[in-house]
Amino acid sequence: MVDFRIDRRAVLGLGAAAALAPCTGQAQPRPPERPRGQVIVGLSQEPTVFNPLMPGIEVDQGVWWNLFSPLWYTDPEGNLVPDLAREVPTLDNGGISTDGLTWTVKLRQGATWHDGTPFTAEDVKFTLELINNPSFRARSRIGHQLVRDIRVTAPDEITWRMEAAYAPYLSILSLTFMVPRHLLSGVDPNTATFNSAPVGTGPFRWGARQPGDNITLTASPAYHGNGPFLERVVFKYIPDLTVLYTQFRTGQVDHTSIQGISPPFVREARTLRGRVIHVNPSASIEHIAPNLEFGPLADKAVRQALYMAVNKRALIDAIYYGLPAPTESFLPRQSWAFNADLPAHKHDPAAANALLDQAGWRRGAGGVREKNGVKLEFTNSTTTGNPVREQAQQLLMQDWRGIGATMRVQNMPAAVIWGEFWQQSRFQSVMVGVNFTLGADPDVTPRFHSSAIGAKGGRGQNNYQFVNAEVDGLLVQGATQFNQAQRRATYQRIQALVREELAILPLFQSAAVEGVKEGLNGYRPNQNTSSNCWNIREWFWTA
Amino acid sequence: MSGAPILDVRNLSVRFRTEGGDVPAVSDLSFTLDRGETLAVVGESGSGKSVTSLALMRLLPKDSAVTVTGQALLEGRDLLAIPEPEMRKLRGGAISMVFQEPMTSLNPTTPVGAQVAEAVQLHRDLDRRAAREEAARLLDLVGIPAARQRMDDYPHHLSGGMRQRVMIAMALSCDPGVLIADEPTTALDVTIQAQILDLLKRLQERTGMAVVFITHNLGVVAEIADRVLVMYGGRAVEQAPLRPLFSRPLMPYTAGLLRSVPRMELAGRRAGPLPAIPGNVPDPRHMPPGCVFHPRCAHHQPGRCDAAAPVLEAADEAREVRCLRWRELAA
Amino acid sequence: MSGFLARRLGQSLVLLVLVSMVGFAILHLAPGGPMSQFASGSDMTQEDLDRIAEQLGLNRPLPVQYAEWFWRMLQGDWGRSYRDGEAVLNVIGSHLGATLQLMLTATLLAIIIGVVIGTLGAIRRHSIFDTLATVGAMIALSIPTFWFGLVAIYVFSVWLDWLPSGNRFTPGDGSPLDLLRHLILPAMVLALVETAIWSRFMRSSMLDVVNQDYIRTARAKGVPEARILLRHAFRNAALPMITVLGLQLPTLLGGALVTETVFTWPGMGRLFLDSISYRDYPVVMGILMFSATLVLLGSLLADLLHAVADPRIRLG
Amino acid sequence: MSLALSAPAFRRFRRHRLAAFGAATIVLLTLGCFLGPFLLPFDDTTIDVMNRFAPPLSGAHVLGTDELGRDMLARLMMGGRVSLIVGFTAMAIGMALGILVGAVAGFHGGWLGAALMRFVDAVLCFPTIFLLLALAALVSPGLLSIIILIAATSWMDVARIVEGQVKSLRERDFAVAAQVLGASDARIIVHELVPNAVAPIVVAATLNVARAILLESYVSFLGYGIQPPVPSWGNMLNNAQIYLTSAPWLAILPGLAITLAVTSFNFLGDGLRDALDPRMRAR
Repeated sequence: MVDFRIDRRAVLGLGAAAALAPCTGQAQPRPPERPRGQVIVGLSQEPTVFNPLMPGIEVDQGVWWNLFSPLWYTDPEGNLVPDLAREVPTLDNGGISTDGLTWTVKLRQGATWHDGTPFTAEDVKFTLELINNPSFRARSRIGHQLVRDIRVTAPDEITWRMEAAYAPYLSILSLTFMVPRHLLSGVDPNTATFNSAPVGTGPFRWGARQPGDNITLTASPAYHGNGPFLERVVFKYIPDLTVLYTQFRTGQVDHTSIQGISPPFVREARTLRGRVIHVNPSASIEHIAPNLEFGPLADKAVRQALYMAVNKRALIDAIYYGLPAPTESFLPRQSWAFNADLPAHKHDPAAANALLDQAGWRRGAGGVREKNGVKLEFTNSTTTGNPVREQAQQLLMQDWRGIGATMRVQNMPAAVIWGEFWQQSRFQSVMVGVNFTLGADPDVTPRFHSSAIGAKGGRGQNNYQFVNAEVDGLLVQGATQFNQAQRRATYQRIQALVREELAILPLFQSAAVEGVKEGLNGYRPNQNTSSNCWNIREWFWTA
Repeated sequence: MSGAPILDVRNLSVRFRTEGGDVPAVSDLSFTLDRGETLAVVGESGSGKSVTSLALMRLLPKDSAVTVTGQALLEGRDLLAIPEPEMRKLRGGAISMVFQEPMTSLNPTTPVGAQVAEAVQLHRDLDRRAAREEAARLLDLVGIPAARQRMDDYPHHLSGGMRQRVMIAMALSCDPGVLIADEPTTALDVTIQAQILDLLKRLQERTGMAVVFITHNLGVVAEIADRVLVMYGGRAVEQAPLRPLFSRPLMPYTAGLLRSVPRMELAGRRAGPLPAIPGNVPDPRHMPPGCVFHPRCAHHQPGRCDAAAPVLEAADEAREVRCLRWRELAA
Repeated sequence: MSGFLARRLGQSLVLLVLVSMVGFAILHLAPGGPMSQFASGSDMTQEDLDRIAEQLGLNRPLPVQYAEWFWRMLQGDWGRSYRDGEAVLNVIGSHLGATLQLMLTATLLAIIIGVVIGTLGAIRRHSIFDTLATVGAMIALSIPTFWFGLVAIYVFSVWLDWLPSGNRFTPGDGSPLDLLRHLILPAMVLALVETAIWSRFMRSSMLDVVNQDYIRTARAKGVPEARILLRHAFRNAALPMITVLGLQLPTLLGGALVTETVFTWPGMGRLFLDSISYRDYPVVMGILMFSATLVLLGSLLADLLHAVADPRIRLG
Repeated sequence: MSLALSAPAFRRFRRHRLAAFGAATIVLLTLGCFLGPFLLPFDDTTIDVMNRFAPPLSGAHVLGTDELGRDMLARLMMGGRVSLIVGFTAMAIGMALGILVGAVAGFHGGWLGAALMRFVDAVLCFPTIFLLLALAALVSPGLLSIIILIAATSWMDVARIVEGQVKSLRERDFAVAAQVLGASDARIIVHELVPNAVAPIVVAATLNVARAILLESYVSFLGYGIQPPVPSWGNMLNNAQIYLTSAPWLAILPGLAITLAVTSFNFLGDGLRDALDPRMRAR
């Protein structure tokens, strides 16, 4: 492999765009004529779901991006780029009617499934209908359940009516992969052989799976887009982050994706020769999720005091090695709807103490405050087996002890904490990273609308139990606006309100540290896709 | 076949080192064994009989906890001094042994025929087949019915008596000059006991081997022995030809032993309940001073028997006794 | 013999039913469920989660779920994994090879080394070698396996850079040499405890045997020491080892779990861990039943083998 | 042929020396863990982010500091407390449960005894770690739950031992005689059965402490263990994994502590077995 001998450290901190191409003064490396070589992607969770409409996690989605294609996708800059569609429908090009209710999509011609069958509008129709098929275990029906009267008007054109105008649907479709009608109709889609031997329109085709170990995809010569330039992609399951890093270090994997490189390894990783380390701001916002119906946390003054008492700088610098950026919003800084004018957090334990005194929280036995017999005590939970988060918890514990608030750690395995405990708001507080966006769309109705509280029979994920009439109104408004400037104003106001009420205590916008072996070109992190494996089709090795 | 004894044991002592201190298991034991003769070694358990036999075979644990001194000349060669490989050749060859426990003394996972054949092959220059033939002959010789068919039986298929016959067959496989039989019949019931004794006598007549017969059962002694060595507390306390000993024991201990045995085998008469010797065998770590038997002796004289240790002295040309008062008592 | 077999099999089946009830109850009473992991971050709403739980039949009463599971299992249908939709038996089958490879290698190593150490220790009882072996075995039994694994990785992979730190093979390579290099560390770690166990058992068994009367008999016959050890003592001492083997093999499955975790070995242990944390009930049940069956078969097989090898034993 | 030098004495000394070493280490560890923290100038939970990863012997912290700048020695001692508490209480609960089940099953026999013992057999069909993980799913992690978890996986052997003892003793003459004479069940258990069963139980108890300490570390390693900030040797090790290359002492120290403690209990148990079980004494 060629060693470019660049000053990596200078390049690395800059994040996504800067590290794209090593600035060596040499000409940009060119992709090969025919697919060549393989890439081994190390994942700390095992991809197991290959039907892209069924419930899957990020690692599954990472595989789907290479097997399947959506109608359009969101690029790193947040633009929608057509894929199986010829163009992204908009109000301007008439793809979306002015009332937002009628959608027409023109499809690419000449795309084929991996088995050679041509891709047509019937497949799109089938896909949308399958998602709404009551016996199919579809992942999510947000947006899709509004679709009515799907009609194939030509082999390359499809149109449907929306029950209500819903702007985020564009983003939802950018994450909805098309599945082949000819393989899934007439069989039980929950158990079809397709699910373990998927056939898509993507740049790579299904190779083999060694359960518990790896998945191999091979280049699809008939791919309709740019690439692929690799013969083979191996998704290698390495369940332990330490081992994952070690194997990246020793060169057994070419790329560490999703969980990537744990913060404690980053400093050492940056000194590795022949490895490029990318620190990518992700769309996930790390925050303390308070249960707003729980005793002391229901008091806004308490939340404000707790927030002020947090030594964010120490948390980020010491525990996260300064990698993530502090934030006040639930949206990533890169989002077009991001509100940069939110009041900045200030670490001020004295002010926090004063605020609590003022609000009537008096120090009692053992220095713990109480008010009307309610002690300023709560538990904080996160998933077990995440040592870095556990460290952060312990730091917060110490910060809050200083203002007379007692926090106890009550961590649980993922299957438990994210079950009813979370869904039915049985927690007191949780430390969690959440991607609030839908693709690149800032709609947060499922997270903050008062009708989305699971514990109150709601249908969304407003597990904080946040209720705010103004936010409710703004959320409805934002979902039906198609003008981006208008929508931006709406969502910036929502961000201000959520910050003001401290519905969540935002800590920072997470940074995913991913490593790429030197000589591997084309890696382009994209926080609008849940996996940076979204464009492996464009990757290639320097000759 | 006369003259020098086949086995001449001189000043044999065995000591065990234990947590509680040194234990003299056998002290200064000397005896001889003539060719074709049967010497019975008699004593209660703990008297040192079995240790003596194991010492002669050099089968005591070979670690530093055991100290064996003295000489044991088998046809002039000192069994206690020759190198181990040489000793190994003698074992089962010139001198062999039958043990007390027929139930456990055979290898449970090997057919009996093979076990006998192994002994044969070890000491005689025979091939496998010939060794097997010989083993069959030996099994037949020791009175195992349908010996050839039983060759492939495992020990657990056989009764105790049969197993003891196998043991004897093994011991006899190389015509030993000396056979040490350590309580070979104790574990068997009475009728089998008699058969085995018969067998031994018969075999002895045939082969002319000398036998050291270790037992605590004087009834058995009466049946088989030419001469008797009585042991107590690791020492020889009396030694005499069978008849004189039985009719006129010199040592009070021997007398006690004889009284405690049902006498029908000996003289066919029986008188009242058997008087056992009172008391227990002395703890070898704390041997009483003076005559080791004095605490249990009906004739002991305080100030005399508990003061000076008696020596083994010749009572006549064929007898020896270890007692300070034997002359008085005999009178 | 056949009577014995029938009785033992009958008992085993009763036990298996009990095992399945215990396992099923534990699993399904545990909080959380297979849908939980989608609830934290993704685009799925409460409605979606409830709908899928309903579709999977997770909302029915426990006895009904158990009855259905049991009835299907009797017909050979162990259900499908919630994770990847594969039939449970296929899922287990696809992970079994890796585990067996690791387990058998480790066991073989452990038996050979352990038997040699144990035998030598018994022969030279209380020698320096024996003392070291005893103390060593004690320590080996006391070291947390995963810690030993980590230290081994640190020394052999990180520091010396001799061996790979995990995985079963290098993707795209997979040559025998490559497989072997990946196998060494985990097999060594797994074999450590096993070796200790085997050496202890062997030593104690050998000591039992060398104090037996028939060994004395063999000596009295003039059998050379070496032959006594090999022909007379060893064979008898090895017999109880068959039982140890039968009892050890299934527990290795558990030991393999930790080792597989440390070395990211794609076997049953990892599968179990992943399935438990996913709440993939069918697979977890499948593994529990599978390992319980293995335990029962192990002890049955041990008894049978023992009976074949030991002429004293009659099964009846 | 004359051999010299002591052997049995040395042999026994050696034997007991290991057991004595075990006992002494356990006493020292216990004292150190329960009294040591009072003597230290550092607290086990005080975070000092400016002073993370101080290597041992490099400053005020004798054994260095951990990933949050906490004193390693203090944490090792406090972790030792937790590990020892888990070890002893899990053993005690497991023993109590095992003795209870075993005694009831052995004493009453019949269908109840059979059912209990089949249940024991069924539980024994699960490899320990599988059972432990399955049970761990039931409870939220914490000190009490881990004690219960471990106890729940370590009562079966004792139950079997006790059941066997009780059953065999029940059939022996003296128990029958005592029953005929009208002794109560409890009296029979206390006076006749307990003395006979006590040796194997004591041995099993000692070995079970070792096992419990080891299991705690396994469970913590797999992420189902004691919750922060409370240290246990197991969770210290678990947390130290990611610093294996950069701060190896974080992993090495608790690993050594576990090994030392477990080895000590195993030595002690082995010694006790030699001392109490006459059949094993020859070894």
